[in-house]
Amino acid sequence: MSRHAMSARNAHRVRALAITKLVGASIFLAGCAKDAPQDVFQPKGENAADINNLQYMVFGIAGVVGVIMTVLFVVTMTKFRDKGQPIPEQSHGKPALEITLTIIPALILSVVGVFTFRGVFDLAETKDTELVINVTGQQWWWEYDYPVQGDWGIDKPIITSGQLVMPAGTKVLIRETSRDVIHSYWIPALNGKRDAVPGRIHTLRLHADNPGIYAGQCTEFCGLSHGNMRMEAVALSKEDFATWVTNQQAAYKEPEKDSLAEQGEAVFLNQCVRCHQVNGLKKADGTAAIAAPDENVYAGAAPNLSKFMSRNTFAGATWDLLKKDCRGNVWDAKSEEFGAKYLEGVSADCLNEVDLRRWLRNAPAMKPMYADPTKLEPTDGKYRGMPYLALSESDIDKLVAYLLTLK
Amino acid sequence: MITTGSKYFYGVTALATIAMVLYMVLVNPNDIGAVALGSLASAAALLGGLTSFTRDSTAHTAKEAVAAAEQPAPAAVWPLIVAIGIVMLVFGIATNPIVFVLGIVALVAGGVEWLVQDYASRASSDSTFNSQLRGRLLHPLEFPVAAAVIVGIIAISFSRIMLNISKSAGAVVFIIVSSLILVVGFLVVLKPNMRGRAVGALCSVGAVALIGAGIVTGISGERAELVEAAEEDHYSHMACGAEADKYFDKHPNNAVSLKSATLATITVRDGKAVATLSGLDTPVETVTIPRSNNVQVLFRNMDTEEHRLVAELGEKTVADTGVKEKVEQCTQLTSEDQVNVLTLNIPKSSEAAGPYKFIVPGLEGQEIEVYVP
Amino acid sequence: MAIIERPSTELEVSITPSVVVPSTTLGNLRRPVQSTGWKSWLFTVDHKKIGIMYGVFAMIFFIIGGVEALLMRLQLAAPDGKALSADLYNQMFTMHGTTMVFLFAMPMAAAFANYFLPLQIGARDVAFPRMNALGLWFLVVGGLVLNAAWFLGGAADGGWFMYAPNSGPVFSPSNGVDFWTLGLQIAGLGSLIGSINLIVTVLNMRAPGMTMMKLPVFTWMILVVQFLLVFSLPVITVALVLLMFQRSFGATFFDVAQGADPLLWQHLFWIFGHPEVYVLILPAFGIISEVLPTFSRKPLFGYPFVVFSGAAIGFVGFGVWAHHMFAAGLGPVSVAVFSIATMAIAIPTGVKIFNWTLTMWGGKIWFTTAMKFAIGLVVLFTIGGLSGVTHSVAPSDTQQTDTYYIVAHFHYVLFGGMVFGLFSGFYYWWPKMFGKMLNERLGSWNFWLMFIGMNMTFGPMHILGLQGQPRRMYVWTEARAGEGFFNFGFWNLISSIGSFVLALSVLLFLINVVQTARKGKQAPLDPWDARTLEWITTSPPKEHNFDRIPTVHHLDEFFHRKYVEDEATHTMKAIATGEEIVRNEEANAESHIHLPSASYWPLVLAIGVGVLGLGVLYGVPIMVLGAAIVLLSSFGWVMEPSVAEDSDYDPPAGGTSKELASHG
Amino acid sequence: MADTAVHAAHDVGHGAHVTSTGLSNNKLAMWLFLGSECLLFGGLISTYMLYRGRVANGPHPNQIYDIPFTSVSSFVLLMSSLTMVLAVSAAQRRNDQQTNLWLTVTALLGATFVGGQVYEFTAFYREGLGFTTSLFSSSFYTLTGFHGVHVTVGVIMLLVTRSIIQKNRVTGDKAESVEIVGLYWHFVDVVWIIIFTLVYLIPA
Repeated sequence: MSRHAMSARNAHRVRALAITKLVGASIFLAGCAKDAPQDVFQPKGENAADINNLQYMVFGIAGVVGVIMTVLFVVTMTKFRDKGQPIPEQSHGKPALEITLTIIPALILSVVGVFTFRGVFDLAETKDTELVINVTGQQWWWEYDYPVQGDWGIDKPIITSGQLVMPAGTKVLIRETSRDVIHSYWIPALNGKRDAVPGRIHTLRLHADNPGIYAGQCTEFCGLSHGNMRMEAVALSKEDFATWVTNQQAAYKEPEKDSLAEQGEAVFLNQCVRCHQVNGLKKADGTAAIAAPDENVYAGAAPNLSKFMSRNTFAGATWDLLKKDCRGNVWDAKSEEFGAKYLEGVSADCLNEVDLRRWLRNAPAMKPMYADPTKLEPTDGKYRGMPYLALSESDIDKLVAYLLTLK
Repeated sequence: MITTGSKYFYGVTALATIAMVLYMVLVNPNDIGAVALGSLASAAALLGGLTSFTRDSTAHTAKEAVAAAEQPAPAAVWPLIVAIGIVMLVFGIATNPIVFVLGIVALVAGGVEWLVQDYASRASSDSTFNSQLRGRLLHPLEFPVAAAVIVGIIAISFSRIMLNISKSAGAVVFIIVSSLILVVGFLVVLKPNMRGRAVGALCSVGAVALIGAGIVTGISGERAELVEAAEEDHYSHMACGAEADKYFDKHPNNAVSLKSATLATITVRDGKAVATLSGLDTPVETVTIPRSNNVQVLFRNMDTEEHRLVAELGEKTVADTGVKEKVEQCTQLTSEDQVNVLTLNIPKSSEAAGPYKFIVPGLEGQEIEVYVP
Repeated sequence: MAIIERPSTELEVSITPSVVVPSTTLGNLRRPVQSTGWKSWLFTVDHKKIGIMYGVFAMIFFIIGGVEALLMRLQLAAPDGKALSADLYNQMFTMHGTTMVFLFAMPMAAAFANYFLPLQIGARDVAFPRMNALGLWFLVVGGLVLNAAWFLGGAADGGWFMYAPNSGPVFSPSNGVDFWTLGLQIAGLGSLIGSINLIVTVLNMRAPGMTMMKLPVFTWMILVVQFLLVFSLPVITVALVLLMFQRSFGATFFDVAQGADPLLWQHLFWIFGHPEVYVLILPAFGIISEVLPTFSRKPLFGYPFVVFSGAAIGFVGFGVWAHHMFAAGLGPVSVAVFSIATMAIAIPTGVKIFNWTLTMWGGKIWFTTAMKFAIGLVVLFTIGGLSGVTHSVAPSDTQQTDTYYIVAHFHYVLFGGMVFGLFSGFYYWWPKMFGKMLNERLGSWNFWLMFIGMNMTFGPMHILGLQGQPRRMYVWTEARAGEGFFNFGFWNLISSIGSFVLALSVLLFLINVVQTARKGKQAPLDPWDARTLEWITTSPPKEHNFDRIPTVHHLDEFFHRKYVEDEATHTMKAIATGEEIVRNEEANAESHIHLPSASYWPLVLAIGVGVLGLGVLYGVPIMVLGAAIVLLSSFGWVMEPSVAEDSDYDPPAGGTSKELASHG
Repeated sequence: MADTAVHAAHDVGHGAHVTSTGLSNNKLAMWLFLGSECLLFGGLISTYMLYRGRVANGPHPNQIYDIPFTSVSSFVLLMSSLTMVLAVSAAQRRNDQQTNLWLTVTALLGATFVGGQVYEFTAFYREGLGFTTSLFSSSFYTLTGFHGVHVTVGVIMLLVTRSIIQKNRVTGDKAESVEIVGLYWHFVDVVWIIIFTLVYLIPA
């Protein structure tokens, strides 16, 4: 279907819904609150807007029916309370009225049904996809990988986690799956939720009108730290997205000689690389350091930390890598300035060292995880989540310095 | 209700409990001694409960008791069974746990029957009532347990015979056995004068034959094919051999009941292998597969020749010898217009050794790169 | 044999039972024939006693489930709550849902059904009195097994929906889920037995003249519910069996590495789970369909429409399960079809609301506490129903599902609907069941606190959900809370405060119950000017329910015995009081009434099944023991005559029996 | 396991139950129970149908099914339905001896069927199809195992019915008791025919 026809139809629908939308908006002021990042009434892309139109319609109808029923209840109860009137005629009903009252809701609902039908199929459309991203859920974080797509300059796969980076104004198709239990991917501003089911691949279209950052949260109960499994979708203009792609594919930058960061690299090679891959990192003997999370983590993967500081969050997007005001700078940026600010990544000044250090010191104390080494019998000794590593404070200093170089 | 007999058992319970507590406090709470005393206490409590429940197995009025005592004790097989149970128990400890368990079963069954029999036979002076009483207490347990035992004996004996004889003889034997049962049934109905002993004898012969054959075949073991199968595991699916697997999946479409689980489709058409990703219709040169994730890749053959899809997934070192081995996974040979599925779970990133590959043997020079980030 | 032999003329004299002189005795192995004391309850087969016990157990579990809810609200009152750990919180919401659905709502409905269904159809008891007792004891054993997990390594923590694979042995390593599967299987078996029993009772044991279209609506709704149970429980049983085999015996049903499809569980669960929603709500619909006409002094408006819409809800209820799975990735065709089907089910539900309102329209409304609760149901259920319509629209549902908006929706339906209906039933039928009136003043407080508390607790959840607060999160955070009028902080706090108001209202009810028991005022025979058969007998009813089985000529038989229509004005004028009618029935009492005797076997069988279940977890010997008890008790049952024999009574001491062969 | 109707407690043996529908309570209850059982087996069969091709590294259904053997065992079960009919008709003619005879024959046929299933399971296990081998194996054993347990319970019911008739301990109408056991038995039989068709005959 051509884009022209699509938008024409959308326009038609928007007109058709204008009245109900007004009513709905006035009843459900919930939709107009400020600063609620997961508000379902603030669509920021065409898929979410489609849903929102349906929401306004059905909330509007529900509101009107609700008002009518309330009036009916109040009138009934005041008019017919026992004022000493005689016991009324024992009439058993009026079939004509009954039938009318059955048909009216049926008619209203069939109108809603028609729009719903169209909405469902519109939202399931995948034919005109422009960019595909694989999204994999795992207890309790999301992994994003970008299959090779020459049109977007992606010559080798990009892998990241926590924040989904996508071009604005583009029809992005995410293909969701999971490595362990069912999770659900939900960025309310961009689309409804879709479960990530292990063994299945589900598709969901995301579209953001403008650059910006959109919050989300895993919405299928996925075990202990379900409450700590968040995600953010970052939409960049197409140029900024190209920059981001180039940056992600750039070669590994070794830390400066004799710096704290270089010592941090050694600590990383010693401790972290068991699970966390950093593409291009080499062992002391010059061979590539390849992580083997499948040997240590039950689900078989851990976040890839290449270009770690190009992201703004860590640990399932639950904590920020940016200090509060630096974060505010990014989140509140106008859409034309947003890309530049986001692409700055995390600088040493902006790094939220408090939380990062707390995490390195004792991750399971910060986020409930199945990481008690004495209780790993059901998983054959493998962890679910990051264990306590007993790092010394000086090791943590070194690691923080090293992680800051991963940009 | 505290009856005379139960007083004794309750006393033992109390003493044993006190002794156990003392033992645990003074000696060692985890010792076998504490367990022994505890067991004694609970056993005595159980017996005490039982005796007070059955009112010491005594009758209610003095008059009845006298009358009951005058009744000659009926012959009973239960003491014998209890004795056999004890022997089996002891014997079982030394030899086989199954004998031990059977000993316990015999002991419990014999004990319960004996107890109830004894209680019922002295309940009143009316022997009809006594036997009714016994039935009332024991029939609910005897009937189903006897039925279960019969099912068990038949099922086990019959299955031993079937396991011993050949597959084709099995079906025949099965027909013969069931027809015999039917025929005997009809015979008995049609010949009303062939009742009583004759039927009993017939049934006994049948039962003895079945159990005997069961024991004989059980000892002589299972038929050769089954023994072999258990040892060789020869029904397991073969990996990418040169030939088609004899037992290949004839209807792979049924296995691919989840179209939504498919990550990519590789189609062979006119001698060319083309990959498409689900969700995108344009052909791609590389496939990206998330690591440690079960994914299905569909292989569709549109050529007249048979083909199979092979995934080359690097090398692994065999632990004992240090020899490097290729890691491969493949579909069955797929004929024209057939679909097959390859389920992959790749735990290792392709970062180290470069991309993995899909190849279709017979279509040389065509590789589809597989990235596992 | 416990025959109540009595003269049919002298009525003022209490009936003297015949004296049984047993020739021989079974001692302690006799049947339980006590008519007083704890044994008369434990081994009873009287549907009224069983109904009351259902009620007591359900109330206990209501309190347990309520405490779990309060703990959760305590945790969520402020950001980053510290009251519960993540693990404990997950157990709380799992057990809250499970307890409220299986151990409170279903048994409480069973309590009313057991007590009133035979009375409403003019029967002396249910079709299978011992099976009735068995259903109760299965429920109790199931509930104990479910909750035993708290003390044996932690309760189930996968949510009441227990989605695979998160419920598998790896992802939920504690024993909790094992106890959960066992407990639900046992409780489910109890419900199945109970439902077969009630269906047979309604179909087969109606009083003369009571055609299906003269059945009281409560009985009709219970009948529909029992059919739903008969056909939905086996489906969840299959799911539970598969899960149990996976957890205990290593089966692979939900093992994704083997190629399993996790959606299998969801389909099985919701094919049961959606009819279950109607299992929960229809009994409450039935109760208020009795209460509203009584206190409006008018028959139910459009009785056949209400009955058929109930049946239609039951029928369509089997075809909409996938609307719980709109986000699960079913594909657009299924989603669209189930979306439309879900809208279709809104129509019969709407019909009911119109009918209730039109029942009151033109009536003479008497605002008793029971009536207030009934009207509360109509109002709150309307809100819940309308929010339900908003997520029958599948795309809109993908924004709402698994957020607090859904929590708000189903609590309006289940708390505002079901619980209000049940409370209406308490206040309406209490005088019938116990012969004493619950205090109306306390009742009024109870209602208003519950109404306010309910709206305070669940109303804000609409806002929280639409603001994007997902369910089942053990903490919420400032970072996603927003700052405007609709911020999480304020509304979560209001909701938590509301939950304590709710708790207070339940406490008031309990105080009311205790006060009534201690010094409540004696109830008149017909305190509400009621309409249906259960009132044509004493309060509480005699053990044999009716002195004479009534012959039915009208829907609302009792009302039409009291009133006739004035031809001129079409208003009703009284011709007899309820009291007179009941006395008249007593005067014409039947002389031979046979009632079944109590039995040990239901309780023993239920315990045996419990032991058998624990054997799955704790080893084969325990399983064998359980199986032996089950065999003994089930075949003991088969061979036990339904009525006790002479020898089941105590031996004569000094010439006469110590116990009378009386049940009354 | 059913109680007699309250009204008819003293009419034991006469079968004179006065019910609104005219159907006896016991029979109605058994029909409802069997209706419920249909959904139980429906659920198990659906599970099997979904998983029957998913064999992992274990044997494939086509490799191990022994159709001639299973045909015979299905035949045996069908024959047992015939003898069950004979038992019911004998009971209605109040011929206790023949009733008991046919109940016994039915039970014996049922027991051989169970024996056949024990054989089949053992053979499959030897051939590499363990309960935990694959989705196919788990769902196959669960489905056929559930049916096997139903048959076993049925055999026990038959034999106990036979015993209580012999010892004259039937509490209700004798013919009706036999008929109800018969209903159950026929149901188990019909389910097997469905399983035989769907599981064994339709190729996986």
